[in-house]
This record gives sequence, structure tokens and C-alpha cells, in this order.
Amino acid sequence: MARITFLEAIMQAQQEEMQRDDSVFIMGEDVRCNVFGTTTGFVDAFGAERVRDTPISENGFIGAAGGAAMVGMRPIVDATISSFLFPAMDQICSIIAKSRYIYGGQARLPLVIRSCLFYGNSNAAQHSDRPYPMFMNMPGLKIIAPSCASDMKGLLKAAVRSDDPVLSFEDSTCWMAKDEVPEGEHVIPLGKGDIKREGTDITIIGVAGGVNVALKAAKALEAEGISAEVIDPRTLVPLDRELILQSVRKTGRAICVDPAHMTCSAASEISATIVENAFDALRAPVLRVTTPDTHLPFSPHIEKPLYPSVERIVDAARKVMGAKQTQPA
Amino acid sequence: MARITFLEAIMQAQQEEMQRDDSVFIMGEDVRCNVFGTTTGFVDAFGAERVRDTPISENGFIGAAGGAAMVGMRPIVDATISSFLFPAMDQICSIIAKSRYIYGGQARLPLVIRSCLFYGNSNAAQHSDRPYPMFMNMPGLKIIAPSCASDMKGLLKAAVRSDDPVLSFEDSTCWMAKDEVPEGEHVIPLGKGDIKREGTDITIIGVAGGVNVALKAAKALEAEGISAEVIDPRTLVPLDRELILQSVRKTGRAICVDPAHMTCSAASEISATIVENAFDALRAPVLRVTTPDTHLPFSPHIEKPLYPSVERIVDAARKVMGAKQTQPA
Amino acid sequence: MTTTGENDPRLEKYRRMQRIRQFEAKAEKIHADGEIPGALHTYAGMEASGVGACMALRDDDYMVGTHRSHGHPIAKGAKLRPLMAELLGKKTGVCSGKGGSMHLSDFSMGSLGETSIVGSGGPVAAGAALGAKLQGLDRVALCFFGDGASSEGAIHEGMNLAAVWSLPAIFVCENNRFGMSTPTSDAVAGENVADRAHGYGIPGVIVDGQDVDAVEAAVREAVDRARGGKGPTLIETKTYRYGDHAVNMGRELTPRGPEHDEWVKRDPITIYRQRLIEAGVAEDDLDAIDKAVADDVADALQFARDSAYPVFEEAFDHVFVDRLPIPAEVQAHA
Amino acid sequence: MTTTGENDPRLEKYRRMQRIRQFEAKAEKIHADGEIPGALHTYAGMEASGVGACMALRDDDYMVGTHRSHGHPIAKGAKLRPLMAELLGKKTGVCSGKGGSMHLSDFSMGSLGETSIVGSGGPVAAGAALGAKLQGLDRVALCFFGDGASSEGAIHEGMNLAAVWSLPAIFVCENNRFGMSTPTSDAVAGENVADRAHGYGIPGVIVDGQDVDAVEAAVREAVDRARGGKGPTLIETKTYRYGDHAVNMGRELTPRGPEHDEWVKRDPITIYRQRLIEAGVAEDDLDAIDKAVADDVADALQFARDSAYPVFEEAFDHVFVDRLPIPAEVQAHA
Ligand SMILES: Cc1ncc(C[n+]2csc(CCOP(=O)(O)OP(=O)(O)O)c2C)c(N)n1
Ligand SMILES: Cc1ncc(C[n+]2csc(CCOP(=O)(O)OP(=O)(O)O)c2C)c(N)n1
Ligand SMILES: [Mg+2]
Ligand SMILES: [Mg+2]
Repeated sequence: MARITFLEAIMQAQQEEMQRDDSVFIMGEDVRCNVFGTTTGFVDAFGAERVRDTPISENGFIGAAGGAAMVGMRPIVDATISSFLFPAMDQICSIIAKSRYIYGGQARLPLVIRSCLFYGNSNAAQHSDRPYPMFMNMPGLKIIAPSCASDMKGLLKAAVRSDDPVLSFEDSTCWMAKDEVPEGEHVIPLGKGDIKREGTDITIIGVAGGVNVALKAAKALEAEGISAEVIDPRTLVPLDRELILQSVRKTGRAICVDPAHMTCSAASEISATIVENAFDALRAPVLRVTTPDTHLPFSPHIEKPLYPSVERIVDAARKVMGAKQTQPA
Repeated sequence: MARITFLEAIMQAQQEEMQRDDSVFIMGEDVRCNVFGTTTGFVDAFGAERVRDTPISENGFIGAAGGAAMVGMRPIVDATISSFLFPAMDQICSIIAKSRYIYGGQARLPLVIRSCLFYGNSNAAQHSDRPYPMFMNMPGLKIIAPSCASDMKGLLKAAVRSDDPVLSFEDSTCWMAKDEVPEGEHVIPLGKGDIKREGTDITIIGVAGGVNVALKAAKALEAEGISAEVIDPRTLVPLDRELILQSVRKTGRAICVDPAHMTCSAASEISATIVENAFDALRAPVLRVTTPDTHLPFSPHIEKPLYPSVERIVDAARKVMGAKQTQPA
Repeated sequence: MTTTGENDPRLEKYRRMQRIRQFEAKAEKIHADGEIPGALHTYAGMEASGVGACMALRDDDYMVGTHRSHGHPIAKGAKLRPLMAELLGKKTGVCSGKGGSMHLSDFSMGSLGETSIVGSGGPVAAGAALGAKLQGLDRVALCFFGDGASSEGAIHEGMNLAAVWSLPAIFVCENNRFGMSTPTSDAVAGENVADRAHGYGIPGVIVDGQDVDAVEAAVREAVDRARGGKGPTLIETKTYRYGDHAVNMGRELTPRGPEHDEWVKRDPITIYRQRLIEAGVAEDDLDAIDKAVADDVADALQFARDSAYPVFEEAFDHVFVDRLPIPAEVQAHA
Repeated sequence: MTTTGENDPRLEKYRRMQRIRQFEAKAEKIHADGEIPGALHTYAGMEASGVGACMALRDDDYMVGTHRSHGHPIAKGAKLRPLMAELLGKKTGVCSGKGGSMHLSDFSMGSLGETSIVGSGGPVAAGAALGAKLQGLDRVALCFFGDGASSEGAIHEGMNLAAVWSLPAIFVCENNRFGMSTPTSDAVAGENVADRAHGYGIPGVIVDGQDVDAVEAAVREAVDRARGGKGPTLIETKTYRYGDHAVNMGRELTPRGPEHDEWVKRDPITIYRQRLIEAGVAEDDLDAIDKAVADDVADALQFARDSAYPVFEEAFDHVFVDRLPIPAEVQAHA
């Protein structure tokens, strides 16, 4: 075990999987120069054929990853920033998500599309999207959104090995955080959530970087005598609904923390799942702590307060703990 | 008042708004030949400059609608089938949804993007999308999804007059249904839902064509002595949350019927809204009747049962009516 | 050179064109009878384009096609039974009943998708070519697309990618003079789609799409270039579709000018049949092929009719490798 | 012809290039000091491209730009105060603090968006040109985009649309030899981006991007064509950016070859200054311009610094025409 950052975990996962399997290769804009630091030394180690700088044409090279996967390769696409998935939406939704199905299982699309959630640092609306909820509504795409280096490595390795297409959403607020990460064979199955903190009074389900804010809030709540359990689904598709429900059945209260925009967010889905399946256990409304349905502005003074914060989560928890527990007859 | 179809209502709305305002024009693939019958006679009436056949390049002409709107036009884009919005996702999400915001209010984008929800008729996965939930997660886009001819006309006219960009999702299962539709000035404000049927025991919120299935289910439930109220939000953004909550506060029970895929659907959002804001009134779980998270297959025998049906809604209602009304302490 | 075991590649070319023509004639008929659900876009008139192109390919080469999907797989050598069964939505269909008329893709023949999103095959073909290159195989990938599709960004991006990486790809624009109802000249800027090649620094070739030999020769040259590591070629086959955009649309979409009759007179199968006869092929041999194809089509239809529909659970297969869990409330009413 | 009221268009050209250069030098410095949040992509080295192009436009013509957004609005005549205030995230910024360095778009100068999604301006420019045409105005719309952007489908679709509809649009590809770190030749197929024009049947022009007069002349010809209803032109300005892709990235992204020094020697401002002097303009007059520009920049910075930040509620303005309701639980902690 070594303490490495989230970005280093991505690099390790890619490196190990490329060493392990010749059919794995990486492509994306400026991956050789290695903008965010997840492919350092890769050209030297693997050659320029397997570490490919693409033209600026997301629909083209993401679709090409689909084509390459169909003939037996295992591409990792580094799409850099999630906002750049919009130009590629057609290849992702029409080809990558649907080809296996529409051709009755003839197609196989083992590929990973990585992109970071680049919010919170004055990059303005066109660079600050957190679009995973959109993709959750499209069948055929597995989605990971890890919150720590160790999960990042284990899930990315699983993603590369998966025969299904996987979107990896990498929260830039986690990039520099260090964590104990097992070296070598450390593979976390897609679809298994994790209890990041045990608790008894309230369940806080965090999404991506929202998990870390939730953990801080849990600590603050502890000081108030409120014991919060923090659940990290880690994979958004398939979603570990059972783990979430188990926790809510225990605590009777839930808050969903999600940096995405509120409407049709992962938080909305989790909330709907809870009320649908654990209603009898619920002792209070399920609250969502998300980014309101506004765009993200450049000016830091007005951008920062829009994201889920410790204060907002603590407030929500207080509200939920104090909620009337009787129901109208 | 005349009884006209949903498609005729679209045609009337377009016609009246084009007569009213010279800055309104229509463009899309094959609009002159008028594939679905919503622009019959338009070239003769308005000339080929205002009724424009576009190249097959959705990102190009939808983005061009944005540009034309910025300089004072009011384009109506007929994108035909909703699945063809994916190639245009970047112009919709990066330019049309965000330009007013990112430029601090300097830009004005009065435009309408129409597309139909083309499901249920063996068109296979690439033509059967119901992608409005994806757009609900993107701020800056108003969204209408009417369920009857009268609402279609009134909302489309409001959409054309709106200074905000509006996506119009037109459910093809409603196309041929006739309805009393006021002639001339009939404008329904964006953001106002409608009670399609009053009831006391259970609230069924329908989305797009889901409303009509819900109405049929309500009738069937009446025979069982269950009084269902059917709510049609009509506009998905802004969503008339208050109308939904009022009804649920009255009935204490809710079912969300939505032809979209379950995960992160409009139904999920509505459910989350209800549990967040009307928990005290809830006497049973909020159930979603949606299309499961599979793609839509070509073969009609296996396609049709995937959509919300009267039977599934009735079942859900029975379950909700019989649900235990006590809560754990 | 044919690779299907037939002895005379000329006869094989003729046979494949006949198979497309007759397969479609049957399909069109039973669609009118309501036996085929969904839309049906016929390829009749364009057979020389598809067959000429595919005859220049090896069996292990890749191909990507379009919504007008009956022609390409048959041109590449696909069996008719699974294609016809697919049209009827049967489990034995080439796509297990999931795809239908717009998606008759036979992966066993190297077909990587007949995709009904216009233009979307471009990046896929580039990717397949990239895959072949990375694997050190000398396979090529051929992308069919329409004149209308040339306006899509996906086609541009696919061609630019293939050109800049010198991928073994061939882009074949089947210019049948129309999108759905829109004449090419109203939608596609420039004289010829092939002129776009210049901008990518690759060869752009225009060929008579009604002449199967001419198409084959042009594609063969492009395939040789591609296999030789010299990168992609853009080929435009000037062709024509006889039918409306799709069958049974309620009314005619595609406007027909006086040139319609001219085109029909230049029928690719008639032209080629004549050429073969002039080259000494016995008419009887050609008639025998026609007859054998008719039998094949009849057999395919019988097979399709005899086949079972998929069962409901199969709707949940192939979203992912593992079958999706089926919600009980849905299952209950299926 | 200048339209800003200055008397000598030559001096105006010089002045605008100086304004860009000095505005950016200041911005780069205070970004290093931490006074400007977010990314900063400098335009230094490319001034002749933007100014030459915009000098060929009227004030009421439209323009669409890119993430490298400091040059275009200043070239089109924008005032410096709101630009600098925007960089600092102030309420008085040209985008009210919503856009920042990548989006310095001044709509009052006909700028319809400096959009940081690469290539996304193409369709917008085509649409603005369409709007002008439908309104019967003789305005044109000019689209700046990078060499890297030429690979995007959006640029292709915008150009095809403009060409097929003969719209009054001018596409100016500012080829500065790199995307972010990727040399143009590794990403863009074909010899020149301008060669793409042939495929759309429109003129493709290559011009020395370091020569403001040459750029202006080329764009002027294209503007005349466009205003005359003859449709779009694609112009490629061969230029160079001096700085790295963006400032303060932690390490150098763009690789620098031996040609770097050659390019820096061909500085567009130096070249033009020399030309003016040779044409008889007094050095003192040019020095006075330099000085006046320095004062303007200092004034803009002072203005920006003195300006207030937006208040939190404003984060909910401009999503729609009406301010969004602000959730109480968010407001409580803002
Ligand atoms: C992205 C997209 N836009 C629109 C359509 C609707 N559509 C289906 S076929 C067609 C015309 C295609 O023209 P072309 O590419 O020339 O092919 P052809 O039908 O002539 O073979 C259109 C517009 C579609 N399927 N996909
Ligand atoms: C759609 C999209 N993809 C990727 C990026 C990231 N990006 C920003 S600038 C840039 C390089 C652009 O190159 P070019 O078009 O030549 O413009 P230049 O920066 O050289 O002025 C890239 C890849 C982006 N902003 N948008
Ligand atoms: Mg065509
Ligand atoms: Mg560049």
C-alpha cells in the first residue's frame, strides 16, 4: 500500500492495465503531453501507437473507440473535461450505448470513456458540467464516479476489463487527495457501493466528490450527537440500490448529496428509489443537497456557494432529525 | 372550437405564430415535403425563405437557430425525431442553454426546438428515445411535453413567444387523438400544470403520452372504487411542483407515469420532489411506472409491454392503496 | 475476387445484385401486407454500388452501413434467412429481432453495424480501421454513407481522423441524388461529395454507381492503398434509388423529375447482365442464377415465417453482457 | 475603413493591435499575481489576424470567437474597462462576471459569443448570417476558429450550411500551428485548412496572418462577396501564438521547435509599425498611441479593481429571462 493521489491512482490503473493487456490503448486530445498528469511517461513506456493524440473531434474519436472496441480492442478514451462529451453525445448514445442491443448481442464494446468533473474553479458554465445524470437515463452505459484514490484505481481497472462500455466521471475536487491504494491487483466490481462511515441516525448518500463533503458533514454532526452513515454508491450504473436501502431501513432518514444540478440528478434517482422501496422505514423526508438549477458562473464569489457544502448538509440533517415523525392517518 | 388532432394543433400554432410575427420561421430536414404533416401548405403561404429544408446536420442547423435567435429571429426548428437531438447536443447544451448566462444576459435566445417521441412502433432503439429527462438536468432550457391537442397548441404558441429557448417534445402516441381546440389566441403559460381529472384517493402524475394511459387507468380504478386524480405537468421545465404537491397533500398517495427510462426520469424527479416536500402527507410509497432501463427492441411482441400500460398503473395503484399506513416509530 | 467459393466472380457479382433485388421485392410486398413492422427503406437501383464495393473486400474486412440496410450485408455475402427473419422480428433474425429493417447487420460478414442515425457510421469505420492497424492485421474498413449524410459532422470527423492517422479506411458515399425528399444540391454544398477529399489530402474518386465493375475497380484501388498503409480514399458512387425514401409512407416523399426514367433505364442489373452476355456468358446460366436466388428468397421467407418470436425476457438481454434484472411489475403484464 | 471615429484607419489598426498586446500583458501579469481566477489563453502574436479581419467589418456586422477571447472583441472595437472587469469577475464585467477570460464577448460590438467549446461558433455564425439575410439586412457574420477546431463537426456543418444557403458568412481559421499541445499536422488532415473550401464550392484563401493589411484585404474581399449575396468564404490566417496554450499551467504544454524564434521575429505589430514609418507616419505619433493605450489599460484595471463583485442572487439571473427562484437552503449559506 502506498499513499497516492487520485490522479496517480488513475495513472497506475491505466499503466497496469496496459501492461497486462495489449489490446488496451489510450487516446484523447493532448494525452501525450499529458495535461492533467495521468499518462506521465506513457509514450516512452507504450509507444505513440498506444498513446494517441487525437484531433479535436470528440464525436470522431469517441465513436472510433467504439469501432476499435467492436473489432477487439479495449480503448481508454481520455475526453479530459466532461463538458466535451456533449459534442460526442451521438456516438455515445446512438452507437456505444445501443450497438450491442440493436444488433442482438453481435457487438461487443469494451471501452472506457474518462472525463473529469471540472467544477468549482472559475471555469464558467461551458467547462463546469457534471453530466452523469444524463447518461444514467441512457441504458447501455455503465458509470463510475469514485470519490477516493483507492476506489478510483479499483474501479478503473474493473472498467477497463469490463466487456460493457463504461463512463468514468472523475471529480476534480478529489484529484489531489491522497489515500492508501493497494498496488497491483486491486479490482472493485462495478455495481458495488461502499459504506464510507457507519452511523445509526441518518444515511447520507454521496455522489462523486459529494462523498467527501458528506464525510466532513458527518464529522460535524457527530459533535451535535447525530450519528450519520455515509454511503458511496461509487458506481452509478448499475446502482447498488440494496446497499442504500439497507442503510435507510436502519436509520430511517436519508439525505442525498450530489454536485449535479438538482432536477433529474442522481440524487433525485436515489431519493425516488428510497421512497419507492423503503417507505415504511422512512421517518422523515428524503432531502437532496445538490447544485441548484442555475449554470455555474465565473466569478468565484458567486460560484462556490452553489455546490453542496458541509453547512448545507448539516442543515439538512438537522431538519431531517427534527422532522415530525407522525403521519396523517 | 373545433375538434382537431394533435398534429393539426401543431400546424395551427405554427401557422398562427408565423402570421403574427415575421421573425418566426421554420427550418428542419424535409419540412417543405412535410413528413409528419405539420407544415402542410406552408411554403405556399410563407415562402421558401421562411420554410427551410436543411442539410442533415442537426448540430449545424440547431446551432444556426441559436445564432439567428441572437440577432432577433424566432426560429422554430423541426428536428423530427427526438433521437436526432443527440448529434445536436453540443449546440443545445453548450450554446443554446448557456449563452444568455455566460454572457451575462447579453444574449437572447427565443427559439423552439420541436421533436417527437417516436416510440412504440417498431422503430428500434436508435429511433425510439424519450430523452427529455436528460435536458431537464441542463439549466437554461424550458421544456414542454403536452398530452393533448389543446395543450399542444396553447403551449407551442407560448413557446414561440417565449424569449427563452424551449424544447417541445411531442409524443407520437398522441398525434392522431382529436380534441376541442380553441381557434386563434389560445396561449397556455409555460410552467402551469393541469388537473386532467379530479380524484381523492390517489394522485397519478403523467408525463406526455403517459397522461392518457393514466386517464384510462383512472377510469379502470373508478370501477374498483378508487378515485384517482390525474395531473399533467404539461411543462417539465419549469415544473409546476406546487400543483403536484397540492394534489398529493390531498390524496396522500402518488404514482408517476413516464414513458422515459426509469433511472433519472421525470418520474424520478417528481417522486423526489414529493417525498422532499410532502412527506408528512404521504401515506404510501410513491411508485414510478416507467419504461425499464432497457433499450427498445424492434420486435413488437417484446417492445410493447415495456411501456407504461393501464394494467401496470392499476397494479401500482392497488399496491399503493393497500400499503400499510403505519410508520415505524 | 470473390471469396465465397463461387468460381466465377462475375457471376457472383450478378448473383449478389439479384439477391438484393429479389430479397427486397419480397420484403416490400410482405411489408405492404403488414407482415413486416416498422419502416422499410429499399436499396433497389443501387445494387451495383453496394456489390461493386463489397466485391473488392475480403471476407475479413469490415464494413459499416446505413438505415438503407438491405443491400450492404447481402453485397458482403450474408445469408438471407437471418436477414428475412429479422425483418419479421423473429428470434432467428440476424439481430435476434432487436434491429429490424434499418439494422440488418451481419457481424459474421464483417458488418459492424447498419446504423440508422445518419452519418454515425463514419467514426465507427475509422475506429475499426484503427483497430486493424493496431492489431497488425491488414484488414480494411469500408464506410457506406449517403449524400445527405455527408453534411453530418460525424462523417467529417471520421474522414479527418482516418486521413490524419493514415488508417486503412474507405469512405463510399452512395449519392442517390436525394436525402429523404431533399435534392442533394439543396443540402450538400459543392459540386461533388468526392471534392471533400481534397481538403483532407486524400484521393477523391467519382464513379458511375450503376456500373458494378467500375465501382469495384475504384474500391479495389482504394483497398490496395489502404492495405498498403497509404491511408483512406473517398469514393462517390453516382447512383439512384428507384423507390420512395421508404415504402408505404402514405404519400410520395421524394420528388421525381424527368431524370427518373433515364435512371431507371440505366438499371445496374440489366447493364451488367447485358455485359456478361456480350462477354459470352450463357443467358441460361444467368436465368439459372435468377431462379436459384428466387428459391433462396422463398426459402428465407419460409424460414422467417416458421421462426418463433423472441420471448419477453429477451428484451432485457444485450443491454449489457449480463441480462438486466426484469422488474416484477413489468414482467407481470408482459 | 475604420468606423470608430478615428481619422486614419492605419493608425486605428496599429492602435487596436497595441490594445490587445498591452491588455494581455497586463492580464498575464495580474493572473500570475492571483488577481484573475480561472484559465487565461493569450492571443499575443496573433493580433494581425484578429485586427485585420475585424477592420474589414462594419460595427453592425457580427462576429463569433473562441476561448482565446481577448483579441477578437478588442479587434472589433470593444472598450477595455468591461473586459478587464470581467477578467476580475466583477459585476461591471462585460458578462457581469459570469463569463471570465474565455468568454469576453461584447454584444454591443456585434460579438455574439466567444465560446470556449472548440468549434461551437461555426453554427452560430451561420445562424447569425441567416438571420441577417432573412431580415433583409446587409450584415455579415464572421467566425473565428482555430486550426484545431477545424476538426470539429460543428465547423464542417456550419460551413456546409452557409455554403448551401449562400449565407453572408466569413470563416476565418486562425492557424497558429497548434491545438493545445498538438501540432496542426498531427490533428488536421490536408495541407491547409483553407483547402476544405473546395469541397463546399466556396473560395478558400490563405493569407499571412502576421500582416494586418494582407488579412484585412482578404477578409474585405470575402465581406464584399458575402454582402453581395455570393455566399461564404473560408480564409486561413497563418499565424502563431507566442505564449503557451494558457498561462500558468504548471508546465509548458506546447512544444517549441526552432521555428519559434522565426515567428517571434515576424511580430505583427513590429512589422506594421515599420511599414507605417516607411509610409511616412511619425514615430512620435506611434509612440503616442502606445502611451495612450497604456493609459487605457491602466484605467481599465483601475476601473476593474474599483468595481464590486456580483452579489450571490445574481448567480440566478440570466438562466432564463426571469430570475430563478433561489432555494432557501442555498441562500442561507451564501
Ligand atoms: C441523425 C439523423 N437525422 C435524420 C434522420 C432521418 N433520416 C433518415 S434517412 C434520411 C435521409 C438520408 O439521406 P442519405 O444520407 O442521402 O441516404 P439515403 O436515404 O438517400 O440512402 C433522413 C434525413 C436520421 N435517421 N438520422
Ligand atoms: C469541444 C472541446 N474540446 C476540447 C477543448 C479543450 N481545448 C481548449 S483549447 C483547445 C485547443 C484549441 O486549438 P485551436 O482550435 O487550434 O485554437 P487555439 O487554442 O490554438 O487558439 C482544446 C483542445 C474544448 N475547450 N472544447
Ligand atoms: Mg441519398
Ligand atoms: Mg491553434
